[in-house]
Amino acid sequence: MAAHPALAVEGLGFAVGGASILADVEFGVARGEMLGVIGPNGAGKTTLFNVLSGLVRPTAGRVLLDGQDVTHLAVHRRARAGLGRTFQTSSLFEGLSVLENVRLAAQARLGGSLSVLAFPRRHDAATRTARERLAEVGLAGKEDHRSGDLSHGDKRKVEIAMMLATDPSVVLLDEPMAGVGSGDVGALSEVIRGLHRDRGTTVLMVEHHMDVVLGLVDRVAVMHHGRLLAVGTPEAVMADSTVQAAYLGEPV
Amino acid sequence: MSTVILLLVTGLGLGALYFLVASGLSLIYGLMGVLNFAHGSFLTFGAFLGWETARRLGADSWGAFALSLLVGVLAGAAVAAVTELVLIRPLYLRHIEQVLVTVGLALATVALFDGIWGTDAVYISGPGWFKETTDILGARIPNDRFVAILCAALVLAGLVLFLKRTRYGLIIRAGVENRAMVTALGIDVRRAFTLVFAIGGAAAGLGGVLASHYFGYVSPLLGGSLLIFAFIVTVIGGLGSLTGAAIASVGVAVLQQFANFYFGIGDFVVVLALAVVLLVRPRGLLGAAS
Amino acid sequence: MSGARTQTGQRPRLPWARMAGGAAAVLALAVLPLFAIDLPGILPGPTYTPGTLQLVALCFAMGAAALSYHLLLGAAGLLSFGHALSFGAGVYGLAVILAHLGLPLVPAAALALVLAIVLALAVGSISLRVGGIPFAMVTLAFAQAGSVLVRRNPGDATGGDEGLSLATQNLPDGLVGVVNTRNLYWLALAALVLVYAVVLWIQSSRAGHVAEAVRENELRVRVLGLTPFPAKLLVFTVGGALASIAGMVYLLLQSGAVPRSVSTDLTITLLVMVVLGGVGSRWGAVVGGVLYTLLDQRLAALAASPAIKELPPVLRIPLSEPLFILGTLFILVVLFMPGGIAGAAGRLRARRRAGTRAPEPAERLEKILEDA
Amino acid sequence: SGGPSDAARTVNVGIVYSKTGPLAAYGEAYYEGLQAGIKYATGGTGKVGNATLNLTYQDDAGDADKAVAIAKDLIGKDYKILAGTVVSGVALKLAEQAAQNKVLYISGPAATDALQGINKYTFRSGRQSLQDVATAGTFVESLQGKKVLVFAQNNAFGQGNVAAVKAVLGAKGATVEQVLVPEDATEFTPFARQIIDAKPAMTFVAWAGATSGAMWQALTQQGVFDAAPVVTGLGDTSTYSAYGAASSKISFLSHYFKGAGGNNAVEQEMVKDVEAAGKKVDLFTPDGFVAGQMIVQAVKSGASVDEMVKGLEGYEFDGPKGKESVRASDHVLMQPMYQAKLVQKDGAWTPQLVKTVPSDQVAPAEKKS
Amino acid sequence: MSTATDRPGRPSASPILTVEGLRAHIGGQQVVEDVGFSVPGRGVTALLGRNGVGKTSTLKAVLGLIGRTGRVSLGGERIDGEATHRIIQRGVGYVPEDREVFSKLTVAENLQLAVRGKASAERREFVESLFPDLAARAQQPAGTLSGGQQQMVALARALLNENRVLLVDEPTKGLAPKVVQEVAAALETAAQAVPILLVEQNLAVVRRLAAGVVVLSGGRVVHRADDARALLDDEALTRRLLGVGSEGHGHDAARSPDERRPPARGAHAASYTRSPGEGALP
Ligand SMILES: Nc1ncnc2c1ncn2[C@@H]1O[C@H](COP(=O)(O)OP(=O)(O)OP(=O)(O)O)[C@@H](O)[C@H]1O
Ligand SMILES: Nc1ncnc2c1ncn2[C@@H]1O[C@H](COP(=O)(O)OP(=O)(O)OP(=O)(O)O)[C@@H](O)[C@H]1O
Ligand SMILES: [Mg+2]
Ligand SMILES: [Mg+2]
Repeated sequence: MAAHPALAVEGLGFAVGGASILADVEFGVARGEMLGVIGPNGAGKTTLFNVLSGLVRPTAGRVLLDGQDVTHLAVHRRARAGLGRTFQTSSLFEGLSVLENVRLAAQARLGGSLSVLAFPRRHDAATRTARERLAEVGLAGKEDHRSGDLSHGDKRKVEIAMMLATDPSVVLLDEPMAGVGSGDVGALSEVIRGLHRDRGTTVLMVEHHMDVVLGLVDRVAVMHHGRLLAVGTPEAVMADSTVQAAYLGEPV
Repeated sequence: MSTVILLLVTGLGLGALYFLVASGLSLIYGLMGVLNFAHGSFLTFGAFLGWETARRLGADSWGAFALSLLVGVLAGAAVAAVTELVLIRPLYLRHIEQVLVTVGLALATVALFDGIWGTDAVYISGPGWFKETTDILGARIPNDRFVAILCAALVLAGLVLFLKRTRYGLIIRAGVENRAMVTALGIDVRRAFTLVFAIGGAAAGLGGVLASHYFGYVSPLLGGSLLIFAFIVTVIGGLGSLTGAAIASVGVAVLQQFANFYFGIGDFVVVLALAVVLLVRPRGLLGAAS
Repeated sequence: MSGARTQTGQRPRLPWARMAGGAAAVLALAVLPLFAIDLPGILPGPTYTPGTLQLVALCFAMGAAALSYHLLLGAAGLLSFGHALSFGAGVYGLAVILAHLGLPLVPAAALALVLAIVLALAVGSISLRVGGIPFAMVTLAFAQAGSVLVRRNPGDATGGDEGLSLATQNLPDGLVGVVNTRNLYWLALAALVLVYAVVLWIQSSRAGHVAEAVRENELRVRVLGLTPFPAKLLVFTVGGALASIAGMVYLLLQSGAVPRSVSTDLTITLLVMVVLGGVGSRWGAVVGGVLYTLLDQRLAALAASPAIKELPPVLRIPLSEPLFILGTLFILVVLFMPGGIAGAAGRLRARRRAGTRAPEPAERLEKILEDA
Repeated sequence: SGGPSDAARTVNVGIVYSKTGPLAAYGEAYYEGLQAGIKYATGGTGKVGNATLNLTYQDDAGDADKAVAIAKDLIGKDYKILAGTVVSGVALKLAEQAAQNKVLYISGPAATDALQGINKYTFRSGRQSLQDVATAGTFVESLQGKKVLVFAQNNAFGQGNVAAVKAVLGAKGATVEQVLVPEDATEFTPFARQIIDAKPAMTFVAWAGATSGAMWQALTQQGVFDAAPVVTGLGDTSTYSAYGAASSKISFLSHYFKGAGGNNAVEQEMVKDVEAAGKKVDLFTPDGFVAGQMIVQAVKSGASVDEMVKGLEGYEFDGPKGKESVRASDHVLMQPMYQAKLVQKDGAWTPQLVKTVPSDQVAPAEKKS
Repeated sequence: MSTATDRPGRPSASPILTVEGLRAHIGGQQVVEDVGFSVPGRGVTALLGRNGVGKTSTLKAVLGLIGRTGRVSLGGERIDGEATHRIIQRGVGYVPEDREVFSKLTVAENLQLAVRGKASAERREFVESLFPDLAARAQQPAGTLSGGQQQMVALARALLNENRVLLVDEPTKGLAPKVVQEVAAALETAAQAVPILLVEQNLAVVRRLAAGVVVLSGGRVVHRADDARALLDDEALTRRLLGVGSEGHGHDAARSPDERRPPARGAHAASYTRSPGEGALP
């Protein structure tokens, strides 16, 4: 089992309308590892996540989840196989309450979501989990708000709570901190850290806030023009001059 | 042979009518996300006013016909513009409710026409030339078909140019997607929407007058009878795509003619075609991917 | 009200107060035929008279139909233009079975129900492969095919335009004849309650919640590891089955089937009813259905009233057209009562307990057209 | 036989007809006729003996739902006599109610043959398709071995006519073929060609609805009239302009038009009354008028529905169309029919009587109920 | 570049935008309550606050994108009660929070649409030089752009016009550090010509750009100051108002390379548990 990485891609490529957006991307993430994915805007990070989670089919290469080839598996199957994700721009059930959003996620995890004989209850497992997760991301008290009515930062938090509720073994976080108020970044980083440290979840995280990345991840993968520029320890990567030029840039 | 020609050309003529209705529908839907159930009423209204004009001027002169076309166009445009201003605008962004308002309008207007012009069909006649036929390879084609085809072609060309070339086209396309943001760019998007409705209405009005000559009558139900096919055509062609609507109009009409003539199941076939197209290609022939 | 409940997270079981209220209402309706309550203008006569009972029973049947449509539109956001097909399946299914197979009522109804379910399953599993307007149109297509078929009168089964009259010899005597309208009334009421119960049940089940989530954001549902399709198909099929039940009651009430009960107009009518009542609200749908039917049936009387005959043509012509009044009324509701009757009620309630705002069901509908 | 009781009484009569809706025009003709009929049959008193007639008028808008609801309401209010409706579908529903509740029902202009002998309680005050068709048959002397083509819409009305032609003219030795046009077809040119290709000795056109204008134009354009005589039923006044160029070429069979009755006394009464009310006599005015006569006859015959039925069965009377009678066995309304042609009179097409076909020549085959 | 400053009759010192007693509600819920502040005639004014306090709503209310009451005046003239498009036409540029590009239109069309009247050639050049990526993708549907690229389009749309004031909502969200600098620089340049009201969570950017500052909480103004740095330097105050030690999670990219050198991760991580971003302090 431990032989193969939790998530691996081989010679991954994706192109639309002639434009090549990903080209032979290749890496593996060990179980329980946290990999930061950075790179200039338009480097292909989100696209990579979309390929991994199955929203788009790669035009080349394979995606291996826990050693299994899932390249042609439907989105929901991968999710069941333990792959969770958040979206760069929040994607919620806007018409439903915050709690209901997370509860659905929790129920999906617990199974029996499609039962017509079981009814959601105020104190059933799913609801309890949901409340806990909401508390974790600091949304306690907003359970009954219509999620569409939340501010952007709060929507991001719901995203993360939903991801937590599905209790995935591998998660893809696409800019979890984007738009989150400075005051809450710390707390959310803690949530993610806990996810990785305490539950041993394998995490891939796209994030432009360098110190968040550096503070959390074991290794950093740098993408540029749809290719993998470098993978390595944060120190090494940050030191890399190409990375600085392409991504961090020089101070003005 | 002559039968096939007959079916083809008359199919084209019918397609032209479908398109004149569908173009407006497609435009309004594609640009404003409103499925306009009242479109049939725009058409009927245009037809009635066209007829009122023509008969006052002596129905059989070309002048009267031309004028009735004009009146039909104006009537359609006017009633459509008013509809947009009074009913659609207050509900902007509430697409379903906009649709519902048009449903209500359709109900009310048909009843109103009943009240004004009576439930009986009014039989109309146009320039004598319409009643004659032109011989194509042994098929006697009624002349009014050609007029319909010509008008439809002109309308298609005009609309496509309007959207491609004008800034209005741009505003409209943007406004459909995110109205608030367009205003936040300092543009009064509402005017653009009214315009779209007016154009759609004008096309319907024109279609109305032509249809009344094609069918030989005007009645409060004239529009409704065409609307259902116009819907189908619009969807098959791809919501919001004019060229799609044009292609589908011709395709559907011709298909219908043949199926009707040889198997008597034209409507079935059309409905079948709709289902198949949508299942194979949900966004229609030329519809933009959502 | 349900609108609000669909918003807030988990749906607590109905508060006892509301259940009691509902029960009381049903009871009151159940004993109506035993009293002589007179609502001049609204009802044709005192409540015990057959004419009135017939009218009210018809209202129940349509209310039930509207409720079944609510399950599709309000709960799962499925804008179907083919619901009349299911209703018609009930009407003609039962009529044809009674007329041509000569089964007694109960087995005939059961058979008709099964057929309706099979039909809904088939149509659903095809048309649900697309969403938004395409879905609406595919369902419309099927419904059209259905109504064409009925009018074509295949094998003299459906009676074509002239329809099919009820084979009363196969019915229990208690359901035949004006003297027994009362029994039909109770039957209709029972059907309405049944439909309501089933809708409530489905909506508050887990699957119901998933269906709601699908309405909001289908992609997200899949990313959670759930499959939208079964949830949608479930709702579509149950909705269809319930509609067919409403249809059967309707058949018994009208003691005959007419092609209109399979026509697109009927679907539109159902849509109008649901909107009148307030999309997303169960009781709203019922109220909408009842109200519409009442108006539709009674406006003719109003239009014929001398008060209108006196008016100048400008007013008389439109006002003597029932459909004109109905259409205008509908427009006004949509314009000035967002979320229909239930929406208005919700806003009132919201104003009382300020803070969390009552949702306007209409908002949620935008989702439906988005994927078009 | 149990004549009316001497005590003064009111007899409630419920009239269900299309005041609004697609067939409102027919409804109006029926209504006006009925007024005149009642007036005529009661000598203007509105009373039959010492029984006062109380007529209630209800609008079914051509919608079966409404009609049934109305019927149940009236029956529930103890109405024993219902009459009216112009829509076949609705008429059948009302006949059904009449049977279920054992009340008298006198159907209006609805032409469906399905009403013939449908049940003991149902009568009709108008004509039926079989009578139309039989009239068509009288345009050609001998049909033996001739080909008759029926050109009709593929709906109940059209199919009914095909069946009728097969029954009536087939019986007279004609070979009957049909061209059935899909109901919602809008283009008739190709079908017109089919007629020509079929080379019939006579074409019978059974067409209802607004598309007839286009249909006739197609027939003219494709030269159907040059091929063989075309027979069709003459519609109401609003359709006279629908035949366009074909008008003068069509041989019309007619149920009724102003003057068809040869201005017999009753017809004159009817015309006088209707025109006094500022209305026009039209195709279905006699149906209303006769309904009035039959209602009065029913009331005369007794208070119980059974007595009324007895009184109507075999009832012979002078109607606006001439001698008419109710056939006891299956309640067919025996009545003369007409051959007519359209002629230009000061700018407008107006029907002109060609020949009156006596009622026995167009009597439908008897059907035991 | 712009001639906005030498517009006659408007002393650049006096406030260009003043807001008094502004109230706004969304769907019956009060989200802005009695907000008042003014934007001076030059430089950047920062509008800060935690998530959901009403920053975005305030901007929208000013523009009339949501129902509002209260006084809003632009260069002395009342503009509350005016339709959004009129307000914009008076010379207000708006960069919305969630980009709101027209996803079905191409990049070129997006920009073309944004131009009011005609944009001077140098403006176009300035914008192009700022976001070369966009010029390259002119014909791509904006919907297929990456998050950052869309943000660029949103900025470009505002910068293409000659404005009297810019309302910018979280312009650096989701941008790569490098681009963050570029955008910061761009805003800096723009600010020389036109005053800016800036909503920003990235305190490093705020520190770099902002002169005045307004802090919201619960839909009300809780702090107003003419010197943003003073606020950011005051640990206690920032923690109270924004819930962070000054600089928040200091955005390294906005600072010099040697500052950016990460400390040993352990230490860095440890620093997190205390107060986010402190580890990043010089
Ligand atoms: N359908 C498409 N057609 C053309 N180009 C596309 C399409 N979809 C994506 N792209 C391009 O692919 C590139 C990668 O996009 P992606 O969203 O993955 O970038 P990203 O790394 O997530 O950037 P950001 O950090 O700004 O979110 C972008 O340049 C985008 O414009
Ligand atoms: N459409 C809406 N309906 C109801 N309430 C809303 C709506 N949009 C925002 N709100 C509420 O208004 C308040 C302010 O929202 P706003 O977006 O202005 O906050 P913000 O300061 O911009 O937060 P962020 O920094 O996360 O963007 C929040 O509490 C939010 O829940
Ligand atoms: Mg991205
Ligand atoms: Mg914001």
